Amino acid sequence: MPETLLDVEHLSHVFRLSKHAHIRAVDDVSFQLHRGEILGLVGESGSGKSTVARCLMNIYQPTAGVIRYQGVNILDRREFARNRKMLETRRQIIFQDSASSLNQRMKVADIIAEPMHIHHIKPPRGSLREEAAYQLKYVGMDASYLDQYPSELSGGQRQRVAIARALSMEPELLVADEPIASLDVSIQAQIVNLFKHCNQEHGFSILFIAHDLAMVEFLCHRVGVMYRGRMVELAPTAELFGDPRHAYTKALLSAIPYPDPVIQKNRPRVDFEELEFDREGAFTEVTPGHFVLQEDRR
Amino acid sequence: MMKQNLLLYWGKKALVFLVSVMVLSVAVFYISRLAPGDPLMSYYGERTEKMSVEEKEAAREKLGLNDPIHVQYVRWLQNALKGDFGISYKYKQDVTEVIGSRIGNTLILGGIGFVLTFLGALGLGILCAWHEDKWPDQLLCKGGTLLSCIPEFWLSLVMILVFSVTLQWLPSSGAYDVGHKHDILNRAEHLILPLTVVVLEHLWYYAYMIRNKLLEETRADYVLLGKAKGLSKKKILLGHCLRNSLPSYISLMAISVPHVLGGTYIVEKVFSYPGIGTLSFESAQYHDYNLLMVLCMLTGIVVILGNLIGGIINERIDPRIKAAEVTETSEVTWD
Amino acid sequence: MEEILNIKNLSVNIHAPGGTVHAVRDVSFELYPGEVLAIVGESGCGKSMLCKAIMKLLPKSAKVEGGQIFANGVDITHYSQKDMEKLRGKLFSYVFQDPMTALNPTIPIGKQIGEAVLVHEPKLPKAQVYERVIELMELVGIQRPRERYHLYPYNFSGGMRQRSVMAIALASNPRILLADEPTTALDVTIQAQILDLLKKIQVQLGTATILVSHDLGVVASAADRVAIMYAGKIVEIGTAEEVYYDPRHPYTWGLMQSLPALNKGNAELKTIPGMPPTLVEPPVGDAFACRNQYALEIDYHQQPPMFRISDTHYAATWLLDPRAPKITPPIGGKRNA
Amino acid sequence: MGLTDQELFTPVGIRQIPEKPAGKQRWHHGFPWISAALMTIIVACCMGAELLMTKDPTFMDLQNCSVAPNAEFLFGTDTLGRDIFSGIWYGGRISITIGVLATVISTMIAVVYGAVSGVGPVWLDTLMMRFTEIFLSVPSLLIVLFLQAIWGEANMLSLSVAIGVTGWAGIAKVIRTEVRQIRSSEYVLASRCMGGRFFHVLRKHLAPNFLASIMFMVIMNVRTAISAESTLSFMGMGLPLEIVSWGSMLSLAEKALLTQSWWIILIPGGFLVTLLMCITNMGNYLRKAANRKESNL
Repeated sequence: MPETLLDVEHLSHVFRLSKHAHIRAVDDVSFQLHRGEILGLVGESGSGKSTVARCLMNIYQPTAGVIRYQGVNILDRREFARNRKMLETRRQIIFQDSASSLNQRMKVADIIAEPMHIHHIKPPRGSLREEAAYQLKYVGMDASYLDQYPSELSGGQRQRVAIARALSMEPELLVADEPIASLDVSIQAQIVNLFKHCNQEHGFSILFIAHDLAMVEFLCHRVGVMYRGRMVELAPTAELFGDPRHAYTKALLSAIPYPDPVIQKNRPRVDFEELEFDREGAFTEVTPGHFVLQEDRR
Repeated sequence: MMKQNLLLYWGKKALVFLVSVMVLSVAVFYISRLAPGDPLMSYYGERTEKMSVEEKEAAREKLGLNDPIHVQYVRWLQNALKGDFGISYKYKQDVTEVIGSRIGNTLILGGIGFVLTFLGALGLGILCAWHEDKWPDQLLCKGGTLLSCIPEFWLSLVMILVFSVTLQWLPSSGAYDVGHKHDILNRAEHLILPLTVVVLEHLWYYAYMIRNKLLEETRADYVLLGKAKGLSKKKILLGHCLRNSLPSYISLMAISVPHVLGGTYIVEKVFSYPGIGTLSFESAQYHDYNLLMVLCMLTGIVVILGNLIGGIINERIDPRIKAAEVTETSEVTWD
Repeated sequence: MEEILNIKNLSVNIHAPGGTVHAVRDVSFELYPGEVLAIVGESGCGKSMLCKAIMKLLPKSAKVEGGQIFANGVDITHYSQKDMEKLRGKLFSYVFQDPMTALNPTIPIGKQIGEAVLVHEPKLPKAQVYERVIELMELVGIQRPRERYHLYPYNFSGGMRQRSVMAIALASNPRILLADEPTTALDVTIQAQILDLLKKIQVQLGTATILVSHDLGVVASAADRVAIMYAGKIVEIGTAEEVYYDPRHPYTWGLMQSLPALNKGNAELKTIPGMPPTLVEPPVGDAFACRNQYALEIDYHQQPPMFRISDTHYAATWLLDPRAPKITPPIGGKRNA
Repeated sequence: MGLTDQELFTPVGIRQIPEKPAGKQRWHHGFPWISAALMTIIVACCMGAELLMTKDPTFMDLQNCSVAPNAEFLFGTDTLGRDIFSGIWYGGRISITIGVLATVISTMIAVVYGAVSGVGPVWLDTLMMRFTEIFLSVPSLLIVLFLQAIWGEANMLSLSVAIGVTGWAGIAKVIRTEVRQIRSSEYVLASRCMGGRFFHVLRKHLAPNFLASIMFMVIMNVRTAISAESTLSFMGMGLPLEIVSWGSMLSLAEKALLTQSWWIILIPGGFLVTLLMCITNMGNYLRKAANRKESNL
């Protein structure tokens, strides 16, 4: 049994919008992330997958549930404070490429060096700048980009810079929140390869959040499917794609367009009616490692 | 909306208004009592200096100035509710009478100025948006920038210098010539210059506002869809863009009523126009606190009303605001 | 068959402060009645500009610099905006990428569709307009249209809004539908529904469709013919089977190879190295040369012409020149699901 | 081309083509050179007033009241016999100082208020923004008037404070919006996840980003403040006659109108309007530097 790096139990997060309205953005979600694995989290927009990521990073304080990182309950203020430095260096997050994902007024060198600067880490390779250059080279860019601003880079390059910044702390857990969503197909492939490389060569564990199921199938070891704040299915990749159990997963898989005109045009599609969804079901293990949200048969 | 909800809505608004006015009156009262200078001065003027200590004490007692300030406020409020706001020191008259004799003049100047500004700005704004970055737009923008840099009082001075002193076409001061109080033509003649200044000073700000709002709208995607379905430029600009910008423009104008009025105050002063504005300056200069207090209250009430009306227009006309409410209450609650 | 739209050597330039961007360079293609032509390319390859140029919806800074557009056999290249107003909606319509912003938020949906009906039939009585709107809403799969007629866009979900946009586009029975990334902003399950709708309409009304997308999967599900665009040019065009099973341009190879669905079992995805060129100063030769592992010397000197592979299949790469060395395509052939 | 077919059709693979640097927008694109130069000249002359003055600007030469511009009095004299040419530079310094001082005060209040509102909880933010809106809709001149009436005789400092405390609301609103936006932006989230404390985020991320966006507001505030000073002094509610400023020079205008002494009105006013215009043009340039989307119409 591989070591459990991250243990999420019954995580719930409710956003209060006003006196009368609230959203259960995340509702009773439980999963484990093992050391050295890539766990995919998929779902449509608003399904709560980004909220999960933000709870894991202590950006949101969830309404209920427990998150343990290497046995440390990160939601407990005192435990968090005691392990603060470890948590801040060992966990890193990467966001979707957007105008606000990197500070427009900082140079690439300063962006990559920011975490080292914050934690006053003595750079192993001499100066902060050389360290930044090393990390940049690792993600496939040369040192000439050090003095450029994010606005002068393409989307794929900006995402590489964000990854370089995260890698500079040599983290154990990388939370990637839709890292390839706004990139072109050929650039997506480059970034996905980079993630795969990080995982295989350096053993980083990755929580990979995406809505592109084909990429998730290629990259991840296990996949969790979320719908309206609930985790509806969690299974090893091959099993999930080969033998989906939940109706929503089936609909989702049948909706992925396959890049082949003959196959795609003759493929049956499964519809999923929102009304069929029973959010009060129990998340049960049907076969070893394969969890499904099942109807509550009280 | 249900009838009961509607009642609740207006009730809430009325309550907000009343509370605001109360808070305002407390604030103004306290601040004016904190002001330096002997309040006796505002009742007895020069005579105060000749009064003996005992006389002063007696006068204070009589006026209730020795009571704690909240007692004074309550008394003021009681009198005010009866319509008694005290006596203006300078005019030796009831404050209400002094203001009553002037307010009509200000309403004429400010009211006409406001309507002209509102309509003119709308027209100019649409014109500019229609010809974005072409010469009419650029010319108007340049002219507007220049106008916005000229302080009102100086524009008034230059107007007087040119049209009254040099060319002698128009009168330079007052609301009417002596003995012509009811002569409309004479009044109109006196109104031309001040009105021109009031409108010129504000016109551009609002025209620019509506221009920018319209241009912001023309950048929305639905404009492209409108074009793609074959709508003409006129239909898109007036039927879609203007329709979307109008609620916020109208509510902006409602909030701006005090600004236009504030502008007329300065113009009134330069043209010695007998209105509320001139009165405000005088009351401030002569420490005529009873008068100043009521004038401040009046301005404050206009501000509060403007804000309220602006808010109501925004909430009730623009479906986008309702949209925010709907998404908050019904759509997202999944449980 | 007589073509309904014929684009000849179209070029579009955008005059930006940083320099002139050659967004569309020398593009030619035809569209036949009742077919779906997909234009595939990455962001910035000029596919969206191309569609906007056809309907003259370009922003002010963009200009058609050369070429001709024939619609129904008529040269509309120099039509004014006034002339275009008569064609838009009637001859061709546009479906936009983002349904969240494409509708006017302050006007009820029914009224917005009705507006589109009235554009070309201004004298239609109110009751008939209403009936036509209801009919259109039913056509695009909006259930209970009479109830929803008075709703505002904010009451609608993304998929419903895109259906409304399509109802607007179809209001005057256009002969050509330009769908610019119609499903990109939507979730996968909704995307599948909208694609189904597109196909249904195309069969039911026989509308010729130009489907712009970056997603080869989306294109596979709807297209009869496919054009691949790169750096402002069409580099390969052919029937869907030809392009998917027998691609000839190295860029098409690269695109297909980078798809995870076609990479099952591989340790890594194949990628196209580098980035697309900025089109401020396009390279002298083939724009793809500096990312092409099969590049020939001539690619760095001279732009390739369109080589004919079959009557329907053309590609712009020097590899198809008889003098070029033979290269086995790294991808292609029919697959089994 | 001196290459044979065989050479031309040799596979060469990927060849690095030196990347041309992307065309950066030059910073002086559309820069208002004339306004900048004029402003520099006026400000420099006012700061070095002593070097330019031909007379004592406060000396009342009663033999030479309301003299039209001539060789001795370049811009003429006012109704009290003071030299306008000297007064322009000397008074300009006071006007500009008040403008800058008032803006500094406004900006300081605005930064604190805006930041608190931007960082604070939602109820506080709503309350504070409601207050700013009401404050904004009160004509600020009336507030200054009220303050001045209470404080009595004005001097430079009191006038600056009075103008300063009425002019912060606009800037505060912009700061609050910016702070809210930047605070929820992903680079700030990332920085906080990496362990960046409040002051690190403030120094590295918040300050540099919102400073740029409030520059326009700050510059426009200088304009408003100078304009307010002149209006108040003209009304007799600002600086007294003895302290020479552009506004107090213009407060003699009513007498000047009677004697048709146009120079007393037009010359100081002309300088005032020119300076305000220059400042406006600079401000507008800063605002336009932020890129603008294109019209769809």
